Amino acid sequence: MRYLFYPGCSMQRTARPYLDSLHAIQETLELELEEVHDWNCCGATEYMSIYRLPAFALIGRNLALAQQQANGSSTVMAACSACYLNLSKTDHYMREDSQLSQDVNTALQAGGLRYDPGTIAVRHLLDVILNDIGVERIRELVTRPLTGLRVAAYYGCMIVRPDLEHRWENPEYPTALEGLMTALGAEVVDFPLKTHCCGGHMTQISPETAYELIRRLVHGAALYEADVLVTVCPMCQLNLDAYQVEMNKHFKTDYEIPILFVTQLMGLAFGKDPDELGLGREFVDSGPALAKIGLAALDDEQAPPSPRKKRKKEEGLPMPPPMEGELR
Amino acid sequence: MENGFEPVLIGFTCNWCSYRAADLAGTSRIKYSPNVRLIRLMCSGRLDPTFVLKALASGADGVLITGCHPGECHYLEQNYKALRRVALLKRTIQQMGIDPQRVKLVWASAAEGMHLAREITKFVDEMKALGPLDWPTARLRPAHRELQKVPA
Amino acid sequence: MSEKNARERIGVYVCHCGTNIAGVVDVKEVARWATERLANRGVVVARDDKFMCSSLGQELIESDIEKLGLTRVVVAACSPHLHEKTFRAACARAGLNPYLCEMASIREQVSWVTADKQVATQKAKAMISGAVERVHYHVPLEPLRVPINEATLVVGGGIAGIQAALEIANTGHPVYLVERDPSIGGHMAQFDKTFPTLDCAACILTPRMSEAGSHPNIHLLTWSEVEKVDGSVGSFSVAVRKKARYVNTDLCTGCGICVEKCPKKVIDSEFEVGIAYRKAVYTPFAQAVPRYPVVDDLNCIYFEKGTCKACEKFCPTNAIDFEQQDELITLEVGNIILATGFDLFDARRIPQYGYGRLANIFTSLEFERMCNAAGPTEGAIVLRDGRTAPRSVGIIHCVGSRDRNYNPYCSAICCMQSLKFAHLLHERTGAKVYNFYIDIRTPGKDFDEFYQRVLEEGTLFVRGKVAEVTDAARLLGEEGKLIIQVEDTLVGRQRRIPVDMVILSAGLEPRRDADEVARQFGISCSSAGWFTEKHPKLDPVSTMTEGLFVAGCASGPKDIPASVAQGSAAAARVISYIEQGELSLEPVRAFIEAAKCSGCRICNDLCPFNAITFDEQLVVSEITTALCQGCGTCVAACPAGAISGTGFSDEQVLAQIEGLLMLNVGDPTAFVGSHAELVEA
Amino acid sequence: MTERITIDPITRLEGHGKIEIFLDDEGNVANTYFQIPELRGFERFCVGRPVEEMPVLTNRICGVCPEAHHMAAAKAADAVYKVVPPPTAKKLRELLYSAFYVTDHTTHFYALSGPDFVMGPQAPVAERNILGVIHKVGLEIGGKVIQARRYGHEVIEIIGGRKVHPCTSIPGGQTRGINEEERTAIEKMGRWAIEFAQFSLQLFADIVLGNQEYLDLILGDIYTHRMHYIGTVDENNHVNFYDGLVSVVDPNGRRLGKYAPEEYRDWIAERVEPWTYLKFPYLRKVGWKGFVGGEDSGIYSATPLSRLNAADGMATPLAQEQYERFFETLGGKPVHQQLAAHWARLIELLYAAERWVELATDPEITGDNFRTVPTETPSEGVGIVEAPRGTLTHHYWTDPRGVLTQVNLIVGTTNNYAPISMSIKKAAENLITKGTVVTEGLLNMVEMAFRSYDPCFGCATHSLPGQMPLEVKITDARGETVEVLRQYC
Amino acid sequence: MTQNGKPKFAMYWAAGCGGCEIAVLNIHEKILEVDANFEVVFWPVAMDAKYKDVDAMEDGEIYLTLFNGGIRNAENEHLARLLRRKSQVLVAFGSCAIEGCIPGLANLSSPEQIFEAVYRSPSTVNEDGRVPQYVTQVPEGELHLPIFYPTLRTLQDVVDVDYFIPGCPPESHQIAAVIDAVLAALSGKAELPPTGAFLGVGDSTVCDECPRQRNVKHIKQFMRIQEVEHIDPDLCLLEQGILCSGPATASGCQGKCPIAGAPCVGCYGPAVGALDQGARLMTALASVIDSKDPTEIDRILDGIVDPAGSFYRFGLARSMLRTAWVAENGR
Repeated sequence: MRYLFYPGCSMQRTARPYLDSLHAIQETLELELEEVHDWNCCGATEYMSIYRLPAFALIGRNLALAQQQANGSSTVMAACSACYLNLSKTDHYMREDSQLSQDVNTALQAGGLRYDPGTIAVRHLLDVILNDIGVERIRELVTRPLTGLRVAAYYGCMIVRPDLEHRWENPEYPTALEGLMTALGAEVVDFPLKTHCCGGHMTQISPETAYELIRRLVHGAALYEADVLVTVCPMCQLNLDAYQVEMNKHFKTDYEIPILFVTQLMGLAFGKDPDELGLGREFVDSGPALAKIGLAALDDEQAPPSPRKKRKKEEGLPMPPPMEGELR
Repeated sequence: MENGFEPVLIGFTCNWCSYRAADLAGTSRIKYSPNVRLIRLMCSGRLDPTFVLKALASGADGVLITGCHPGECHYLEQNYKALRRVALLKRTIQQMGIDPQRVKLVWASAAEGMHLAREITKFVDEMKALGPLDWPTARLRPAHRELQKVPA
Repeated sequence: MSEKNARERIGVYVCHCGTNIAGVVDVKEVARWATERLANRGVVVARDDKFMCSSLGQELIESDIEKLGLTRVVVAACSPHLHEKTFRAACARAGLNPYLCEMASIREQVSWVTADKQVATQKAKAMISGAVERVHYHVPLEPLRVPINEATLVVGGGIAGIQAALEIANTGHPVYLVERDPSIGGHMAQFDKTFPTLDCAACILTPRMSEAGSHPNIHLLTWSEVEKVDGSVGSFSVAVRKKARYVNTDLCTGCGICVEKCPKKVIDSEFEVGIAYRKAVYTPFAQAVPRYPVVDDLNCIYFEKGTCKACEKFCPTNAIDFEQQDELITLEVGNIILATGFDLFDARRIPQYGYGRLANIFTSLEFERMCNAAGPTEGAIVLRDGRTAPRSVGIIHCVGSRDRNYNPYCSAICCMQSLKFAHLLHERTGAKVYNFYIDIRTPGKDFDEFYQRVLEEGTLFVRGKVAEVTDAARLLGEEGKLIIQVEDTLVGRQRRIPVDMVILSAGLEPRRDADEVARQFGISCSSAGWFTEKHPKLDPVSTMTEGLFVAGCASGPKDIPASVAQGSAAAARVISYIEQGELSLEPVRAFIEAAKCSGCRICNDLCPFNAITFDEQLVVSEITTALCQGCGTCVAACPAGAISGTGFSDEQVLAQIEGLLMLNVGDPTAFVGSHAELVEA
Repeated sequence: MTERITIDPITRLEGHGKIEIFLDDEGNVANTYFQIPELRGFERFCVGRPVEEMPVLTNRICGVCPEAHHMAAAKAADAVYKVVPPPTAKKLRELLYSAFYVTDHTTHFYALSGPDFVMGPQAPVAERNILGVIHKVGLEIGGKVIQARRYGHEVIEIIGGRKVHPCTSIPGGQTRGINEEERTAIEKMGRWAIEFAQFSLQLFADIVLGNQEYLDLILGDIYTHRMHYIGTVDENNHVNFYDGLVSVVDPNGRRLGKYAPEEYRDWIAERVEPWTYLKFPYLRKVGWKGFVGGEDSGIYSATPLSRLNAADGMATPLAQEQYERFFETLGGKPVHQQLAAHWARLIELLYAAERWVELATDPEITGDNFRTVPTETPSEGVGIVEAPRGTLTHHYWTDPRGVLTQVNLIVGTTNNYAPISMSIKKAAENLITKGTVVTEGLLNMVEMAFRSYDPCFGCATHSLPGQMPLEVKITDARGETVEVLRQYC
Repeated sequence: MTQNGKPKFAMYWAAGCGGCEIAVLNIHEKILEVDANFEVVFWPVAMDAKYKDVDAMEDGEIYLTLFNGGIRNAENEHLARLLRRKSQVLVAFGSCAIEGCIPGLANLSSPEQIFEAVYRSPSTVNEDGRVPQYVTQVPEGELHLPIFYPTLRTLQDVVDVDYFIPGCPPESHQIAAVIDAVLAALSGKAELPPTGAFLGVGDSTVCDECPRQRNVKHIKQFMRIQEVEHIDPDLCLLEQGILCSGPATASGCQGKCPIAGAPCVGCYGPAVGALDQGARLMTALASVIDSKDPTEIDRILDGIVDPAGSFYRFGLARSMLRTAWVAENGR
């Protein structure tokens, strides 16, 4: 499968492991990624709320470049949720608002570019993995099942909201990433905060607010005894990982939840070498968790029971069974 | 569009939905283009492409086919047959030099008098824009002139 | 031009309808035109009259038929849906076959919808011309008469079905009542109290159940399902599978020892909706009718491992019979009533509400069972742990209803049910109760009074759609609770309300297999999946298929009184058919000319009413006239032109086309021409 | 002239072929024009059709040789899909085709040209027809003739599905094979056909070769034209009807080369004249020099005679004997006496019959692998077979769905249009001198002239072999009509 | 063979392929019967005829004329009118005369387009873009060609026709049967069928004679015959996704093509009484397409790459639309 690829700034720097691990598994997934030439910043989360038109123009340029470059593939894939949201928002709003589309294109003209809204389909890496490659295929590719690894599947807020192109079955409470994780052999823990905000740029503006938001998530993961929290967004990873220590200081807590990228876990499951996947570069050490798979790989039985199993007591009223086809 | 051209259109209606929609349009005194002359069928599933061809061949400039909304067919699912027949018919007549726009399928429930009236007027306007369906088609005219030399 | 022309003697009658038509259409001119221009098309007389539908108008037609020997009649007036019957009757009175009459709807389709008088007049002419050409090809028809078998099949043993069965049985006609569960009673049997009167469901239902069970005219077929439906109104033949009970009902006394002795305990996901256990051999509930138990062969140790048979050993009457097989029986009935009821919306489909993940979230039905004195907790309202009583409870309305992600419709009963829950909670636990609602809908008798009462009891109402129910505590006092995140639209702010227990007022949905059943019986479902009635207002218990009726929730959410009413209504319709003894049907039907049929089998699967069958010996297709509904789809589909349809034959339609286009008067653009001038002018 | 223009177009058009003879001031022939007034336009209306329909559609170009078009179309379609039919399919097609040749050559010899010899060129036209032949040589032979045609058509129906307009050839092979029982029947009929062919050659020897008058006629100058010849040959340069390369020889018998189907445009070009609907093919390499023969004129013929001239021999023993005898008798290759085509035709008849039996006894013929499913994307392809009346070429272009975007056809008889015109001119010159017109016999001679080509304008138009309806108009230098002669069917 | 007192017989072809004549020859010995019972005054394929005599004949002097081929040019029309005048019974013989047959497909193109395709073909050397002219000046004088009509019309578009014998060509056994019927009528043993009747044709469609196994039909995709991996020799071709005209084509041919594994191409025309073969085929196929989803329906219909050509392969010139078209245009 061929896609135009928009990496975005963070993947070049802070989220390097994301990029590396993506490249590492790319072949296995038969993903052909053609980088959008001369792409520029998507404006991240703030810009949009500061000055609308330049923000759209900024992103519009990327779409215009993609349109120019689109040979065969007219899909642009972004791995960063912020980039994804900005790109799809821009395309969507330009489609809806002809005035905006006109203004953006006037701006683009300066660079001899133009973008016709709707020509480029913007999709997120996770969407591609789930819908184009498919969980079934992934299951076949697994060579080192993550048996026993307890994963909290975290989507973040930007990938599912607003779900402009209806790419998610249930934007309120998605369950697809869980499915993917189960396919990798991992054990998915219940994580009701899966689409709650990670704090985003609040870490810069109002750290306290950010800390609270981070705490909630890390606490939630800890509550359900997750070994790692898996994410699909550089921003989330950065906040939850890099600021976890700060947060602990702030609340005098001692949470230690490693935050990994979905591509890293996939890489592990596909038997890739941890270094190749950029593992070990995270602030909160994922060593213990990884060690756990090492062990578990030897003996599957070792997997500890899930809290749900624990909660379920023989006396009292039985719980309803999971829905057919529900992965858990 | 030709000046003052008024197309003649034949419309096929389903006895249970669109014909009643026409009744409703009447009782609610909704004015719409008079160019369409309706024929009542029991169901859009009764629509034989022959009828459409006959109408076009007999001087109609366009044919409107109306039936119950998908899933609401009075006879369960016969309107899907109409849907498929019209789809195939349009492809065929296009090859035969007739603009497929001249055959139009519209869903209208018994409650949609206004909708039907609007669709009829819309269709009439489309046909006005398209101009009369005059045989022979223009592309054959030059040769046609040659014929004058031949005494019948 | 079709050469069948002047052989007929046609009378054309143009109605003024007061000024309704005459106000716009120049009816005199139309009549004159018809006499003149259509004379060579067989028109011998064309008249106009103030009100053709009046007795005077009708007499005019009748006398013309007699005096002028008309063989065909065309009435240009209102829509045939209004007065076709009237004018057919007039023709019949004058000795002309009623089906030789055709109407042109120059009121609904001309005078009322056209502003320009001249255009209107021209269009009227065109339509009459069409009708005249068409009427040539009308043929005398006789309505079809079918005898009605007095036996009736009622499918579904819920309250609606029971009601219908009793009504019919009481008039002395036999009824087969088929129920797929081991006992009749349906959902109502699971309920505790019924709103708004709060009388106990069991108390009012069980007498009806036993009455039905013991009624001499009611043949009860529980633990049975309909397999196949053949035939048509008056003479359906229905194949019913009696599933093996592994209990010989002739010997069983219903003493219940087998249940007692059975070592296998399984979750009762049927009657107790999963919050209690039952044995592998069981009667669904104490007051079950019939009282015979059923061996659940999926869970029975004997069927799993081949040993045990404890029940057999202990049964005093040797009624247990492991050799029992399913039994197929065929019922011959004249009418069928479908009262197949509803399924509860599966709350797990809204994961953010946490049902199935979080222990103390219950569905309405689970709560009904919990409240029920005969239920798993003997009526004690407790948390999932089976002990702790909740101190605060949230009741969420419209779960899966009025929500475009799930079901757009209102489930009708949830508001009142939720209010009932609030009341019961208040009464029995004194817990703090929140109701989360979109709108409160209490349109029934004494409904709103009940609402007021619940308000006064101090139940708290939060207007807003709940976003999520989570156990992820954030604020003080949230630990270990269920937090309901909701936007309070009255206050206009987000709220997090921690509670011990959440009750989801799940909506009503069509039965999982409603589509199949519909196909099996040859009726249709609405887009939501409910059986569609013939007319939502004027014929709510009939379907498009003659002799097939619906009652209760099968055709949409209803409360108990409505379901009961429909049961009676359907019964009334059936009884009237039975009393008539025979039924006459519109003779609009399709026929296959065997000689022309090539047996290509194109048509075989086109009929949703299964009227078309294939004769393997003669290699031709055949149509069962009584089943045919006259839609004409097969007529239009037959590649050999072997199928013809009465009332709407090819000849009729093709002739009408020519007529409408004025080919008969050699002027295809008759009305357009003048209109064009008009435009230029 | 004015008088000419006012001639009512309808009455002027009675008859199908039309010959205009113009005289010069001395009253000698200035020029002749042979016009074909028919056109149907297959090249146009086949565009847009799915390529697999061509074998069925192009059948309808000519009901006399639909099998030829069926084969050419099927082969072109194979080429379009770049698919090679399995041996069984190829053999089935050739078997059908051989049987067809027997039928067709029989029809022509007995029903059409035969009468000229059996009844004599001078016999009254009323008797110069197959029934006349039957009356003369006896019902027994008539029975044989009918038998031969029936057998041929039976084989065609067994393999091709129908007697006329077969339907079983599709891209990649055949829709069905034959079973042992059918094979036996086919073989039996084939053996009979061989005997019949030999008998026919004997008949020809007795009646024609044994008759000096006829020999002179054949060897006479009127029917002699030096021109190029083409015909399909197998890898041994033996005559083959179904498959191979097209061999081109010049008037001296020198082989200019052999071309494969896809190369046909390097060799063959067509010329348009405004006064006829039919085009004039000629050898592109040699060029168009007008209606003249010889080394420097691109005009060629494609008849049984041409095929024998263009080949080095026949692929079957009995036919080979006859082949040798043929050239011995007529003084070596190439033979330019066009009437000899009748003899050549009978030699082909024998070859066809022998091939028929060869194939019918081939173990692969009853194989059940008679179809290769195409895998390539269809694009372009050429198919060539030898129709009895000349090399038949179908050339298709399709879109990736295999729907035709362009079609080019060079049909059998068309190849011989120019030679026929020449023969007509020559006949005219021989018969008209100093304004004296030998009206009697003119038609007949002309007719015999081009009957030797067995022209089937059914392919280009719709008239049947040898039954070319004629109108000959002779106009003098002043434009006055001197004479109008008509030969109607 | 000109004994007097015998009814006169003629056969003529216009714009056709000659296959009809071959089909008649294929009645083999029966031909002698014709010869014995009729005075054959005009039958190109079997004998030389004296057309001048036909010209000179009284109107209606010929008893029976079999006319095959369509009306493509002025001359065809002239002969049609002439033979109509001279004949008591005029029979439209074969698909061309009745419905235009394959050449009728030309009615989808204009003469200009046809000329372009033929006289500008890739193998044609024609720099100056010559096309045939109705009138040409040559050094010696002027040459004429008949006018090529803009459309191909059928016999009944030009003259009244008494009987129709369909097929491309009519199957010989049917021809033989018709001849017997006519002979019977002549000898007073039987009545002639009512005028306008179709002769030598069954009253159902090809499926009636097709031995293939047929089931309830659900078409999920249309296949091109060459694409089908394995063609089941006993199962209905349509059910294998192969477009087959059998269901909508008059029987009488004994289902030869489907028996031979090839789909029916529809040469016998619509079932007797059916108005428009293409419409019948369209409606039948569309009815059994197994989908309710417009996009999927479109996908399935894409499998029919040439609807008009497939549904009106033989009947285009007589199709309902084209009839109107010819009426406007052909005369």
